[in-house]
Amino acid sequence: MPEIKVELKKEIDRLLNEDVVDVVIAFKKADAPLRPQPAFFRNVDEAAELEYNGLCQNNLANYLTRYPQDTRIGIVVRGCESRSVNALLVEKQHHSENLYLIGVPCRGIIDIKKIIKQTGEEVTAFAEDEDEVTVRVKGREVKFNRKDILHDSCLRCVHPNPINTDILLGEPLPEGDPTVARQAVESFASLGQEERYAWFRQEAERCIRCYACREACPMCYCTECFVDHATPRWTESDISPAGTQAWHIIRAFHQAGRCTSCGACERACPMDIKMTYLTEKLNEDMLEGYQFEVGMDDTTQPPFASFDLDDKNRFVL
Amino acid sequence: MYILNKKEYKQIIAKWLDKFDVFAPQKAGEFSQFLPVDADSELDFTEPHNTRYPPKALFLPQSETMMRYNRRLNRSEGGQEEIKPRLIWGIRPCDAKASSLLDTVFYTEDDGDPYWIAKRDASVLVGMGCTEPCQTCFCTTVGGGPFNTDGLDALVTELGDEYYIETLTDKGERLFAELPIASEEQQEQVQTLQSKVKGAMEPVFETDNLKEHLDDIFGSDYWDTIAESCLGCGVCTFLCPTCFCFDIVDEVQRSERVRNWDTCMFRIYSQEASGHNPRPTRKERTRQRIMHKYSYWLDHIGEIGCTGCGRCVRYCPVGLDIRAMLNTANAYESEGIHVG
Amino acid sequence: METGPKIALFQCQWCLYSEADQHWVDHELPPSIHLVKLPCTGRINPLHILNAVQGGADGIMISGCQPEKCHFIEGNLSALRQHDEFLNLLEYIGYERDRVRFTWLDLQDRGRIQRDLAAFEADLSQLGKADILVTRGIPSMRGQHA
Amino acid sequence: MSGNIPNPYEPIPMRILRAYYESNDRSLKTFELSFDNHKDCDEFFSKYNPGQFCQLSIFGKGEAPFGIASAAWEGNFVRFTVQKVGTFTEYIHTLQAGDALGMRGPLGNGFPLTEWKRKNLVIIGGGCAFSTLYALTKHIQHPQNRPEIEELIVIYGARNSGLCMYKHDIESWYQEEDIQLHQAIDVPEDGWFHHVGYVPDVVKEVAPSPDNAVAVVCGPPIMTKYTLPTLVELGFAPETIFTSLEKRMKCGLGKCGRCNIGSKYICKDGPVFSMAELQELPDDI
Repeated sequence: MPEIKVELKKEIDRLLNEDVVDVVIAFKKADAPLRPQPAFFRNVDEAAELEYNGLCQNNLANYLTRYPQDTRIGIVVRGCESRSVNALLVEKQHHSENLYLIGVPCRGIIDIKKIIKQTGEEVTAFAEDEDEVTVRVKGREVKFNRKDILHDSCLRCVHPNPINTDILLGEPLPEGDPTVARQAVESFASLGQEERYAWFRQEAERCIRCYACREACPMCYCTECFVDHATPRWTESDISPAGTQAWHIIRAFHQAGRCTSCGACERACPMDIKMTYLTEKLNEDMLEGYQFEVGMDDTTQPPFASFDLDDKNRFVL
Repeated sequence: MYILNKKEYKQIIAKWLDKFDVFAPQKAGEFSQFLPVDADSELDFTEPHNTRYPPKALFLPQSETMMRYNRRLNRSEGGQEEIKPRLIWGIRPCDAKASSLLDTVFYTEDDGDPYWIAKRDASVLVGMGCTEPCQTCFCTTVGGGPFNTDGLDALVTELGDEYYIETLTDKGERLFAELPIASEEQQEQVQTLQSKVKGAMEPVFETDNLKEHLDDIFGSDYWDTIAESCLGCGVCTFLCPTCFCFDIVDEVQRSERVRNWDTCMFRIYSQEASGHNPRPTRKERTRQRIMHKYSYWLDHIGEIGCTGCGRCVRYCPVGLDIRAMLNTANAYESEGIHVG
Repeated sequence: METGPKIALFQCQWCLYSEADQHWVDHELPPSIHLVKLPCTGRINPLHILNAVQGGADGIMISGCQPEKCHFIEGNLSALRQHDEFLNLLEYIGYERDRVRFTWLDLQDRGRIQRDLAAFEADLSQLGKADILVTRGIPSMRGQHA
Repeated sequence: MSGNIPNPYEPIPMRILRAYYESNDRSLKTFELSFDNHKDCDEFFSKYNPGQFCQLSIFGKGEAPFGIASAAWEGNFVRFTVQKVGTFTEYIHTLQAGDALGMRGPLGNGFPLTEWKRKNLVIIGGGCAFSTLYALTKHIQHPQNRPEIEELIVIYGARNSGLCMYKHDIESWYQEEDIQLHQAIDVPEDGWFHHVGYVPDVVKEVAPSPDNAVAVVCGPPIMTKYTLPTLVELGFAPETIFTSLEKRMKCGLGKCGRCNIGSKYICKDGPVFSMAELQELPDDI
């Protein structure tokens, strides 16, 4: 992986030196252990802090909407991030000519929680190669098979290669198997009705309404979220089951035809709540019902942004 | 000073159950949190660090019904809940210190918060000293310590197969008075252990002139840089044991006036009806969070409003580390702009 | 006290062509049916449906104009996909889809709203009281004990 | 013991005694509230000091802070003038005499009247923020309180004559000898014989002497912003200029943290601050 970091550094330096962009959104070395942090490089000196490894867990497209549309932005994108950027472009959240996408094929994001579960919090060092990840815990080394500690959503990843990039660094990876993602949804759907509800309730109940899932999501850029509406207030504002369940249902639903399954919401959650099983279902339905996959280009409108006269034959009883 | 064999702690807790609602850290799914104990509860002290969800919720629940009301009459129907005596077993010193810090906000003389006071008065806190602090812990830096006794009625230190119990108040004394008394040798062992653990925790940032320095750089660019990657979620503040902001909301569907934790990290927190927002961006909001803890608390009570529990460091989704932020602040060259 | 199933009726104000029907809906609905009148079924936000479900409605009926005969030309069509997908999602997490019913009314459907409601009531009685997602109430114990 | 602590979050049961529109455009409405219980009434007036505010509470709608616009001697009622700005105030405007509502207070510090003893007082108000200053003036006008203050100057500006509050009462102040009144509107109008212009300019025109004087300024932020420097120019020291701050509040007790600025809580340490105190606060308003 260090090679890719070298290539990235070179490209970022070039963009900044040649004044192609005003800012490059990438990752930098962590303050906290195991946590590379989103970074915003405006000059080559700042870019010296660049970090890129499997622990970079945030979706950088999230920061795109913070800039005015005339800012020239360079952004490091993996498969899901590039699709998020495309989805944002469909929704006119930036000018595509002001974007420079530096694509990096992605082997999946490592789920820190899966490491910590086995080693405890005291991880002091981290190293990775293609298949293996080594961490140092209290003086001893623990080795993991990369597959075992990838984030769930990355295990289901279909498009590891970024789409619509200005430059692609590194060799493209083979596409993922779409049936894996479908299986996850199908296996949940095959559970009994009460089991499904019990699972959903149990997950939602842990919610502390910190909205880290919302803030970590590139598509949640509304200035006023539905839960913040005071009049009328359609959801309970506390951590009552009604409040947290409504949050999880409607948050997911607002992602229909917009979610790229990057899993940033789940990784951001401090209470380890599973959320992607909801958005995954919506994505499956979008694919099945409308042959739509989010972010595959920067023009196709999501299904809910339009309609078809045929719809009436489809749904009307 | 008493001694309790680790194997016997279940019996002693069972004995308390008819007098108290006992709360102790237990595994809830993947992580531990304070839950009510019954006879078969498996307590969880395996992790060296704190429960993930802060025990401040025992006194200031995340959502709490303040009163029920009759909407038609526009009158309150009261409904403050009766609190049974509570025993909180295994609270870490940082969290216990946090509750005594919060007493200065809620347990005030003329306008005390009855909800907080009822729960505080009903509670006995038995702390569990930290023999293995985490790498994210920094209690000693902010004036606490792994065996700090602020806010505790008794402090338990693990000593091999035994618990060494130091009672600190009458409430605590009454709990353990029947136990065998610790030998002098054990007392010495504990003292050695405690000072060894404490000594191993190096200060992680300079606190001497931190307040003055933060006040100095209030108007500087420093805040832009640290807030840049902040998502603006509520993880750090909700999990923080000393953050106490709340919102009062009428839940019309159930006719209850409820208070919920709130956080200065949300945009709507300071949004005024006129549309004006004194803290419009993440920069001002991050600044408020840090200034409140490291400057304003000092103005109020002369203590830092952070106990170094490390939760905000561990659970920040973008890996922001308050220790690093404060180190940067200390190193930041103020340009002499003192605003305000 | 045993009452029939509670129904939330979301009714588009244009869908009842017959004055008698509208009068019945406005004034003579049985107390177990709660009327929410809308300018168009396209106005329905999934939140409204969820709110009714959480509030304890045993069934939800949405009565609107035939697509293509919408007062706003295509108001209901534009929301159709969302309604359908929202129900898919609710079903996925365990809600009984049969508790939500659409009825698209046309010019010649005089008196149909009464018949449809009666039939829906009968079906709901078969299903029994709604239980899933009905969660109004005091905050969970979590708030109490960390 | 917990049962015996008074619950400061529990609203005092009140009822609307009188409600009337204050301005021609019906954006301002005044409510006079009476107490349901004598005990609450006595307790309220034992604590009340002009400049304080209350949280008006309507179950199902929430709470919002309003400055008290009446003096204690006026009677066993509390007056508020409410400007229609949001959903809460819109709802309050629909209430009529006899309707029930809740009130929590008095909250905040109020004007430091003991500090002002034997001084000349310059009261400068603009818009509906004049309400607490009206309470202050009324308080001072009482024969028992009048000797506490030397000279009394009131400068009151509104956007137009239709927005002038407490009209009939204020007009009668012109007849009184021991009060110097200057009313102003922003733009000239037929039949308006008083000042025309913005409040800071009127202050400059009136030019009250800073000798042995204190000034109180309450108004919209933009007015306060320009009036404070004007007073400084006239020679008022920052310690002798007072103003009242507004901020989003919830509890009104310095607990919920919302109105925190620097080391102060507006609801508890304020809302009245001297300019000297404000200069100490960070620029977070």
